[in-house]
Amino acid sequence: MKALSLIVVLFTGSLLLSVVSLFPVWGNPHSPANANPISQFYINETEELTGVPNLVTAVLADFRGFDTLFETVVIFSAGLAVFSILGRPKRKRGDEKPEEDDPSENLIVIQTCRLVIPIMQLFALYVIAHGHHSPGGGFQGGVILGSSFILWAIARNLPTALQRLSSRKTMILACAGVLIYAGIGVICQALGENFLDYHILHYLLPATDAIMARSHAMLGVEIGVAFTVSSIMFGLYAYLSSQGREEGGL
Amino acid sequence: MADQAPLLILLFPLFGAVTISLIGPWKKQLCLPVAIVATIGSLAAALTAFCDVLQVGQVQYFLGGWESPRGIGIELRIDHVNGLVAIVVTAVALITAIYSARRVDDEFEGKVPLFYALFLLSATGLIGMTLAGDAFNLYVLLEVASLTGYALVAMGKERRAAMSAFNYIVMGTIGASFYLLGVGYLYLKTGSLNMGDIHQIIVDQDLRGSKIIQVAFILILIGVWIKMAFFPLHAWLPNVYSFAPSTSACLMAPLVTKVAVYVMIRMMLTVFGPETVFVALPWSEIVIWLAVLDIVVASFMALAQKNLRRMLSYLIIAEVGYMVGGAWLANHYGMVGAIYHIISDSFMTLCMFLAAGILFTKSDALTGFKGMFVRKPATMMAFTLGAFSLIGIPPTCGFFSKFYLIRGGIESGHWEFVIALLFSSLINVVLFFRIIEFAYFHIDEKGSKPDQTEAPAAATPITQVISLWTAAIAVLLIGLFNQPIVGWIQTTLRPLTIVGGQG
Amino acid sequence: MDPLGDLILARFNYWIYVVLMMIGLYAMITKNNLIKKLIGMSIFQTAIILFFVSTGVKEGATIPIIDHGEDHGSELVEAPAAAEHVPEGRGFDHEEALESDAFANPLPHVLMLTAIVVGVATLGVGLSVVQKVFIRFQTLEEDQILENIRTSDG
Amino acid sequence: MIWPFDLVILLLLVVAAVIALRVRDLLAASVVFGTYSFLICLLWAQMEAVDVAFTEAAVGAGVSAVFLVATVFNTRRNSSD
Amino acid sequence: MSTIHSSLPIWACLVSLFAVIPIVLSRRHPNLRETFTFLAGFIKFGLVLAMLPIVLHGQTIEFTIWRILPNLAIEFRVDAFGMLFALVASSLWIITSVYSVGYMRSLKEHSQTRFFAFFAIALSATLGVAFSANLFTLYLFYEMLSLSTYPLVTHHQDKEARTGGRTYLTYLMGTSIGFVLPALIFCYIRTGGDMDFSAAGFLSGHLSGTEALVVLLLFIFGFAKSGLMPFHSWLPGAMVAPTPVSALLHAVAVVKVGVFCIVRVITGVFGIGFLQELGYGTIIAGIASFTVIVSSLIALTQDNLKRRLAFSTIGQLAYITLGVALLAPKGIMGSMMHIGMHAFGKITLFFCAGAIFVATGKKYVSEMAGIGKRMPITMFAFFIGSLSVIGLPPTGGFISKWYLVTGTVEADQIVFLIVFLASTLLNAAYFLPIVYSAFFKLPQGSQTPERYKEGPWFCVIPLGLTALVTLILFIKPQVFMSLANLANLVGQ
Repeated sequence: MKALSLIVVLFTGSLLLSVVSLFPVWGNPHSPANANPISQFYINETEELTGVPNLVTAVLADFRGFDTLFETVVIFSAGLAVFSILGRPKRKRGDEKPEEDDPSENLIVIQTCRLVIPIMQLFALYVIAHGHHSPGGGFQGGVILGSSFILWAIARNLPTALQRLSSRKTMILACAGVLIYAGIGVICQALGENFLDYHILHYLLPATDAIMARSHAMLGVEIGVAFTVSSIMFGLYAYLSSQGREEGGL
Repeated sequence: MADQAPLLILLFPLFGAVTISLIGPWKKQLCLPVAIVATIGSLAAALTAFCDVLQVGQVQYFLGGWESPRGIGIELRIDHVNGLVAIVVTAVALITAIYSARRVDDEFEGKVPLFYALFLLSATGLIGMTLAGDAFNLYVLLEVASLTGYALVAMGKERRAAMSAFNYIVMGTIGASFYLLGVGYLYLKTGSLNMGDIHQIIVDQDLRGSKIIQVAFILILIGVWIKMAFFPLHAWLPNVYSFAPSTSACLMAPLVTKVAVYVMIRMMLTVFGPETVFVALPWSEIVIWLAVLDIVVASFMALAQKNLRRMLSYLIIAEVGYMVGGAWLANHYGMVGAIYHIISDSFMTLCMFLAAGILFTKSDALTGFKGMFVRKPATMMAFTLGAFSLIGIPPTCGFFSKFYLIRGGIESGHWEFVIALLFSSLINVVLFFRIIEFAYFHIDEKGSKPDQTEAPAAATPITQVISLWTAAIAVLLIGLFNQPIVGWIQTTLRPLTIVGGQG
Repeated sequence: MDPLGDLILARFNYWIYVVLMMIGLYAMITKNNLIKKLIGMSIFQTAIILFFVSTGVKEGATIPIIDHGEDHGSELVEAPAAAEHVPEGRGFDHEEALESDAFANPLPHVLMLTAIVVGVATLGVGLSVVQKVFIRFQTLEEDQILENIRTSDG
Repeated sequence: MIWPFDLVILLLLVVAAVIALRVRDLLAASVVFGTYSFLICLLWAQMEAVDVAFTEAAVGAGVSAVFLVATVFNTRRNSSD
Repeated sequence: MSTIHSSLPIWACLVSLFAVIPIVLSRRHPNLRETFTFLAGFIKFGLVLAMLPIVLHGQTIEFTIWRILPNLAIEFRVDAFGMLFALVASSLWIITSVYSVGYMRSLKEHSQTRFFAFFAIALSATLGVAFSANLFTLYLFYEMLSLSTYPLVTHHQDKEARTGGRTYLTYLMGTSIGFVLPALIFCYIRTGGDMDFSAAGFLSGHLSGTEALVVLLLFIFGFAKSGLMPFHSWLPGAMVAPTPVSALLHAVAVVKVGVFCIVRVITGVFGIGFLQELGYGTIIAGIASFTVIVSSLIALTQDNLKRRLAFSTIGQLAYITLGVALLAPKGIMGSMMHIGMHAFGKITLFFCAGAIFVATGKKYVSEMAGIGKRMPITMFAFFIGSLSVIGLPPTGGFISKWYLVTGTVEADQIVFLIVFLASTLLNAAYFLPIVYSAFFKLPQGSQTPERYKEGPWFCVIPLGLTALVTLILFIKPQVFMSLANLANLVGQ
């Protein structure tokens, strides 16, 4: 078995290595990938077309917005998958009371978290909102937001965190995220353009031209992504850390 | 609205899934209606889009309106072939949704909304895979389909479901990653992700000989072969389909492998182009021999099985061999046969799995068929029809796909493939008449009265009977109307210079 | 640069990516512990991400964010300069550098954002399935699980 | 000048990967995997792929590791290989 | 010769198929059910008769049902030969159903509804074969027949029936999928879809010598219903079926369909001329005559009456193949007529066997000494039937055999003449002793002849009828003869 798999792996590796020598030299700006009109277009035209200086955000949310929509859907379905795999009949409401005086809880840790978590969340919001101009965007911000809750769950215990963000709220938020994203696309359709063709939105948004409409719409979808990602990340943690019992935790 | 149809095919199930997961926890009884409405809408959209295709030939839908320069945005591209495949996928989803009505409660108690949401998302991913015109977008949709698929399998009550789901995850991820890597190599060499654009570049810069392109092709092939469980990468499939909940199996077994096959054909025809695949590369011989091996081995394995769904799973593997072999015959009719078989086999498999789900709720050992004709005549008749189709008895659709495949094999002089096809249909005769014997005999031991032969179906919910018979009748109709279907397929294939005889 | 160096150093990323991929693949196939398999899977995926990102790198280019600090023109002036930094013998031709040479190719980055997210999603689902397996079989060692199945199913 | 840095990280990556797969303590493996992710995130930052680096830092080094740890806590910590 | 477009043939074919519905619906009232069967039978026969004059005028009736493949359709064409066969089948169906009513009821068989339903389906398949205008349609109905007769063969649903059914399906499906289907597709490719039977043969000129030989053999052995050795053993195996079914199989539907297909292949697919220039006639003739002799020899050794009849059937079928393979007009005419003549003769014999079984429960020849005293009508009919099968006047069998023999002379292949004569002797050898011992011997053990007791009238009337027809056919073979003649004229 091991020998066979080793052969398979080595075969694959040699297959891949066999062409490495033909690759364009690392960092060649004129390699097909870089010199291709498409990437040229992205770099040269993006800002004029969308008014978003962060090319990655622009390409992510606008040119290839469809990918990103389904990327969000991937997260969403991952959440559904984990809930469906680990989910089990819930216990009665009463039991979900957090045991306030848990001897295992460390005061210092808790206080630190009280300090850190707001900053994390603030930073997360900044990352989401400022994704147009600096690295970051819905995913990164969403993950940070989610991890702030995870941190709280680790510091205290899961039920306490679940009080803040119960699994049902998680689900609603996740759905909301997808709905926001897809909804913006559908609005574009309703206004007579193709799905996710943001520029048409300037009919709706006051005091914007087509370009700014794109920019704002991107912010909108980023927020949608953030909703889904943050809630699902926390949901995943909640289920994985408790085998779906949504109690105790680490 | 017609020009939006291509997208709506995807949006209906997507929104359906979101709606269900929103309202599901509160109103369980709304899940099924929403799912059915979503699939119906999707089917309607698919039909509309196909009508457009019939008029204009090829429909392109540019997401975000990024139409030029080519490949700047993401595009959905529908021609006659994947228009048909999309219709098949949506139809199968609809039928399965109807079938699921009375089943989900005991198969996924407490998780019904989750099931329907995953169900619809899985359908979304599969539909997207057929429509995508962008290599990377296809990867994302593939992952949607895969993740939901893993969940649908892992929800099974069977003890081994979890383990088979895990193997499925590992294999599936390897496959998807290989595909992604292949796309990466393509991107490295061509700098584009749009399928049509890549093909253009390959042709213009004459990259057919390029080793990087060839490696990319190999990687993509390995990826989709894992996804479609092509020999020798088939190990994951039987466990998955035999331990999955029957409702999940009814959605996945017909579609997953077929869509993967379609992706392979799409890659061969529209990305690399037949002139690369069949002319520049010397592999078709090897692949065809692999297909022959696949058919023979899978048939023997099927013969060895004692459980119905396991046996059917091995048959699916054999059918994959048909399609891969047909596609690689480098012959017009071989390709037609392969594509036609995608359509027909989806419905055959659906029919069989629905019947399996209705006949057996717990253990599906073949011995359980004893006297089944008496207990569930209607179901058994549909089952027999599907069996005839798998054997390839006219005028069911199975016969015609075999017909075209064999024709392609003979025209391209690949007798080994022809013989393998005939061999497997003979094996199928044995397989299914063994079952039919079981179901038909063993009445006299109980000394039954003559009129008992016409006893009514024993308490099969009407929804299940309807779905089953829809599938069975579809099997017949696809066979009878194979002319127009094949005609449509050919309109797409003709412009491509597939080596062998042009239709 | 000597051909070997040209083959190894100039394409070092690609070599490493292949190595990482082989490691990951090998782990996925041969490791006995399910969690180890999943770690191998993640490494496998990151290797592919590494490959993609490497295709988008441009020597002497900056991050793909158009800086508003100075006006766009100066970028134009700077871009060729940036391209000049390239050491000799880096093996590619110096025709006139385009403006776009100033910025890294954003497309691979976008794709890889998606790939990373897909990766974590897969990991999450995989881990949940692992826990399910543990609940059912009380072990994570593949051989023990198979043994267990064999004994239970006779 | 940037080259040595690059090479070093790449080599460290391989080392980290091997360690993550070799250690029998799954908790350690998870942590090492986190390191691995962090290294690769550095690599990307160095390749001007800031967004990717950011995401990897948050997702790979952060959440994935946490998920792994959570699972390890719920299952067995020691592995046969 | 002119062609008429009319939907008559398809109705003639479908009527029994539609009859299934009322038959199943009226399952609770046997009499009503049987009424429907007879109704369908008479309508069918009437429709066939209605077409007879048209065909006798040398016209053919065509009807296209469905364009299934590029320039290939499911299509009906009624020509003289098809008419001949349809006439035999549809007329015998009525008689057989009369008989089966008596048989099934007096033996209290179970699930008679299923029996009659599939009986009807099998009949429509048979007519479909008879009327099919091209090879594809033929194949379609051929498969339909194999499948629809399976429940009949395995009617008893016991172990024996299962094994019999297995051999039955293995041989028929195996050969049809393994041999016929590839040959069919090969022809389709070579001729570009034109598969209509034509005197010239649609394959002529499309195939090289060796290809033609391969395809020919694939067809000859592929239509295993014709019972050519070595693909014959399903026929004895199918003996587990109730006697009416055996009668249907041997006389009306299955085996006749087999030889019908072979005659079609030789006259319509390859064409006499093509085969003559290839010179493959003798090969088939050789196979056939081998079958004739061997099967007759085996028949001699069989004690079970039905098995003996079965092997005699195999031999008689080989006659038909042999006659066609002579590629001489007379021989072909003889074969075509023999389909009809043998049908009546053999069905009589089977009815008798069944009647004996119903009345006395005896299956073996050795038990049948002195039975002639007990059931004289039956045994006399048996005598006539055997005369016809042996080919002696005053029965129809004599005429067709005469033509066959003259055919050999015409093709001046004396070898086959000898084959015919030898087999005739053998036939006599395994039939006449039965009759002799039945009339002129006493049953073992008892000194006094048993007293008169016939089988149920439902059984006796039909066998009397068929025996009568067998005699009449000697005096008035005009219908068959002219039909065969017509078919032959077309052949020239």
